[in-house]
Amino acid sequence: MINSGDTAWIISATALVLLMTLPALALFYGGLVQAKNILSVLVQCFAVACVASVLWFACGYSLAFSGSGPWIGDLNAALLANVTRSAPHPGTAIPESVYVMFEMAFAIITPALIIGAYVERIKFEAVLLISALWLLIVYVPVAHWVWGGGWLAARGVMDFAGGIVVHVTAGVSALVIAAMLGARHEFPHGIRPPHAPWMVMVGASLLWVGWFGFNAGSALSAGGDAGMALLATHLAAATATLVWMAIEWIKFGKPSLVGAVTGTIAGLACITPASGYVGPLAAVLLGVTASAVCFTAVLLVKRVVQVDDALDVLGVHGVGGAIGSLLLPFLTLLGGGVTLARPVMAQFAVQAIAVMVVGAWSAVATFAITKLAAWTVGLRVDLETETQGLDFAAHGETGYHVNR
Amino acid sequence: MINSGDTAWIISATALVLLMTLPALALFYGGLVQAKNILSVLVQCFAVACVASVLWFACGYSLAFSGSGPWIGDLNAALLANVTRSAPHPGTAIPESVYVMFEMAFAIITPALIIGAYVERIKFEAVLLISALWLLIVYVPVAHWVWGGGWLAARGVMDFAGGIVVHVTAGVSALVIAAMLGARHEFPHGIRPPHAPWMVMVGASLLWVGWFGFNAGSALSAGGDAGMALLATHLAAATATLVWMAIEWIKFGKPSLVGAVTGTIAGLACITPASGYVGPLAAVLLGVTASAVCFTAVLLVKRVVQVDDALDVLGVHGVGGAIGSLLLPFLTLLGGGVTLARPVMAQFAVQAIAVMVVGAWSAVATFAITKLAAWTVGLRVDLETETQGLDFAAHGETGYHVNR
Amino acid sequence: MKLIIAIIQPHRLDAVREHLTGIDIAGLTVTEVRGYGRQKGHTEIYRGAEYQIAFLPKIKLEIAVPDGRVDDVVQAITAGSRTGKIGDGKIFVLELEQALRVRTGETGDNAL
Amino acid sequence: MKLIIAIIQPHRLDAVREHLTGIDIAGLTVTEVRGYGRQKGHTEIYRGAEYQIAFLPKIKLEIAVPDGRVDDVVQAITAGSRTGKIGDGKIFVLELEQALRVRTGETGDNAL
Repeated sequence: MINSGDTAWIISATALVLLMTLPALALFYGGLVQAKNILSVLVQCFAVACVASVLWFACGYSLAFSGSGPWIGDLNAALLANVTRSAPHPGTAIPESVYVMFEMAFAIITPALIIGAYVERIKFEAVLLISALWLLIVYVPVAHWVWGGGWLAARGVMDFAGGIVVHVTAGVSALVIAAMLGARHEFPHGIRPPHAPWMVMVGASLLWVGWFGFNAGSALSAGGDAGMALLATHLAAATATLVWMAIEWIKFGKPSLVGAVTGTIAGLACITPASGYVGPLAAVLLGVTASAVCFTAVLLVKRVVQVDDALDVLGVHGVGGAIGSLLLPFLTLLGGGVTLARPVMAQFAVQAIAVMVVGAWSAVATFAITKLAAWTVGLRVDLETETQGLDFAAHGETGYHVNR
Repeated sequence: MINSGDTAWIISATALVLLMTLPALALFYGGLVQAKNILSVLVQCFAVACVASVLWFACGYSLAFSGSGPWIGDLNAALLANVTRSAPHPGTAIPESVYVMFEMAFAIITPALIIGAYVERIKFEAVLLISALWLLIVYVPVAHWVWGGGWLAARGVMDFAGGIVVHVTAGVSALVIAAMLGARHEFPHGIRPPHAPWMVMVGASLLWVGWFGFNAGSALSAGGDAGMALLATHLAAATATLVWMAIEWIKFGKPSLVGAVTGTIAGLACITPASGYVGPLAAVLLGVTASAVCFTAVLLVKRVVQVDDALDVLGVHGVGGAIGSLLLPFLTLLGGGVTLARPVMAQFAVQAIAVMVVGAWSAVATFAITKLAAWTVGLRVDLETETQGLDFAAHGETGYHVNR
Repeated sequence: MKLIIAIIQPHRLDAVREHLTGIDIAGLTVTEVRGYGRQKGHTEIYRGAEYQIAFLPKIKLEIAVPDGRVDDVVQAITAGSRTGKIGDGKIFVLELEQALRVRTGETGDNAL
Repeated sequence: MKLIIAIIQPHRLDAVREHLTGIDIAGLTVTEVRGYGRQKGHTEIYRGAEYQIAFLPKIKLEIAVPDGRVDDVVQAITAGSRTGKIGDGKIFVLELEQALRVRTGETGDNAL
């Protein structure tokens, strides 16, 4: 039976999740790069979104959510051939078509998150090839393991909206690609500052709003679970923003806008796996943890690991998603949380296995995909193109024609 | 009983109301200031939103909406401890968690509206302190009086979506803070024009869209009340826009973009208290009134009162909200309106008392809060910081690195 | 050699360039500047408040030429930029001591 | 005639213009430039990474004046732009050979 209220909310949530990539993430990333590369980031977001959509139609959805093998689904829903007008998605009261689209919006944003690692120096051919292969080889299997009835679902892993499926996969893969691609030629000391912090803030704001669809939509219904996910999501974001701001104020003497909104995204990534499972107090605590840990992680990647993960995909998204996934069993014990199906340490063990295995698979598979791209289309633009900026060199356009 | 359709709409409406602050209001205000202060406005909007959220979680929601004393609520819902997953909010069919979040989005935008009064010269410490105290001392009690079962609710005041609770409180308080802070040093003749009118328009557009959530969401259900509120909201905005444009065309010879969208916001503020109670014709009449009165009010504040309420918070929001609240009893008599519980003049008397008492309380309490801020953290940056712009001085950032 | 600096209306730039290429002047530099002269700026009104925009957008041209071409170039710029209205701009001529083409190292008139 | 070029702090532009109009200098050209001098730029921190901003925003003024007015103008610019801190700027004076008003064709001091 289709429920019109549930359906109304999940269609709306789907719109909010697409908004997260187009234009929210694009603006968030686009403002952080140099003016000469702004358009390349926007076109990468657009292209990745479209490649992921077509692959999702072709076989991605089917391999993730059709069939119940432990490792991968089947091809019964390839080309979405069996999606009828009226049948509800099993276990929900929304049409299968709406479920396909809602999940498609997740399949869009996850490879798009990785863009932050390789901006300002990658070949556009490599973006297309890596994103396509990555969706099929990393995202689709992991979505099946966790959400599609695969081996991690069988073990009872909890990942409400994608701390593991979205943020751990994207964060780990981002670091691998950034390391294999090499740093931008000015890294670390000659890098130019974000060309438009105001644009970063607009992107972060729309991500925040869109995240309501991402997390509260993951309830797949319009009721108490969605409501609590909504509340937890918002409180984690607000808290993490204030904490990141406080850390910067203490450490650097000034609270910055870019720092504040980075805290927002860290908080949102961190609450994602836990959002439908925990209550308000847990969300606030997770917000504090998110900024404290992710702030440190960002500095570590830049200064110690010295990989040019340009826009901090691992430090913000990967680490945020991982700590949320690991802490959630404990946080359900606070008010407003769900009742765990097993002892808290047993659940923690499942979460830890999931984070580690998914992280490892993301790293290994991304390594192979990136190697393949390097052998075929090549990874990097030449130094002159990089210096002149990708906008004109790769796309024939100029970001700003402000003075006539 | 939770109704999934009502819940679906109020979750969606919550996302729309958050969008009104982040990024809509931020862009609306950010485009109106000088380029050297754009980031400070954005970071103020972000920080106020987060401070209000955490305080709402801590005790704000509880003091406004838990308990039924005439003046203030109780602390039974502090830390949102009693918010369960499944219980509906009394008198509605939406989960308590969704009601908490919807109201939180209102608690976010109201102190954020005040930012328009003090931009380009205030200390960031003062923004945080004043906003926090203001939320608890002005917004929370007034929300309780009008919406939480307090003394004005008992007298039957009508304020569908916050003409009194949101716009009168913010508008009056804005004027008080602006007067105590003092004018920008170039005021009135050396002030620079809005640095990005296009950004003002984007902000106003998103405010308009978000206001559908604000007003139609205030029905707390998805039905006829929400639908009529939606229709009235839109018609008032459209009419007010055309009227403001016409006034400028006649008076200054040219209809400006900034003027047009200022009319939009005046119309939206004006219809807010009446939106769920009146019909389409009333909305159009209110739109005409909004621009005629607010246009005059803006000029009066600048030229006669000579207070540097920089972005016209009193003239547009405060006056708009007040006239909508005062006229609504008469406008219900036109087609499509609700039936009043008492004679129209008796209702008008209640409305007038509410506007005056809330205005007076806002002024007195804001005066005390601002004095306290002046004694503790201080209100104003020094002249050199003001001249150089707050972006780098207070936040260490530069808004535009386009040519580098 | 001389350095000719001209301040013109932005919308006359294309016409000036056509006149200059018509007399085989192939090198010039353009800068977006703001000017303040007898043309006194304008007023913009936002929400009833008047803002004085003292400086108006102008284009600055810089052209280095051999001594013998100064008059031609000044005439060409004048022909391209004159509308007869206030704000048409000015042309200045300065002595230019040396010039060098970076790629080849040529100097003097050969570098122009 | 002389061409006076001054590099000043952006936020001193209005003060300098007021001083110049106070001594009846009515024409000047303003360019947004970036400068690097004893004032060594500043550092901006984004997500813990320090960015050296070597060049800071400056305003370049260009004013053509008759020989007899050079001292006045230099004094007016100085009065309007001096704050006493590093970065206040510099003033340069160049020989100006010829000047022409496009609209009228006037030349020399009459064109200034």
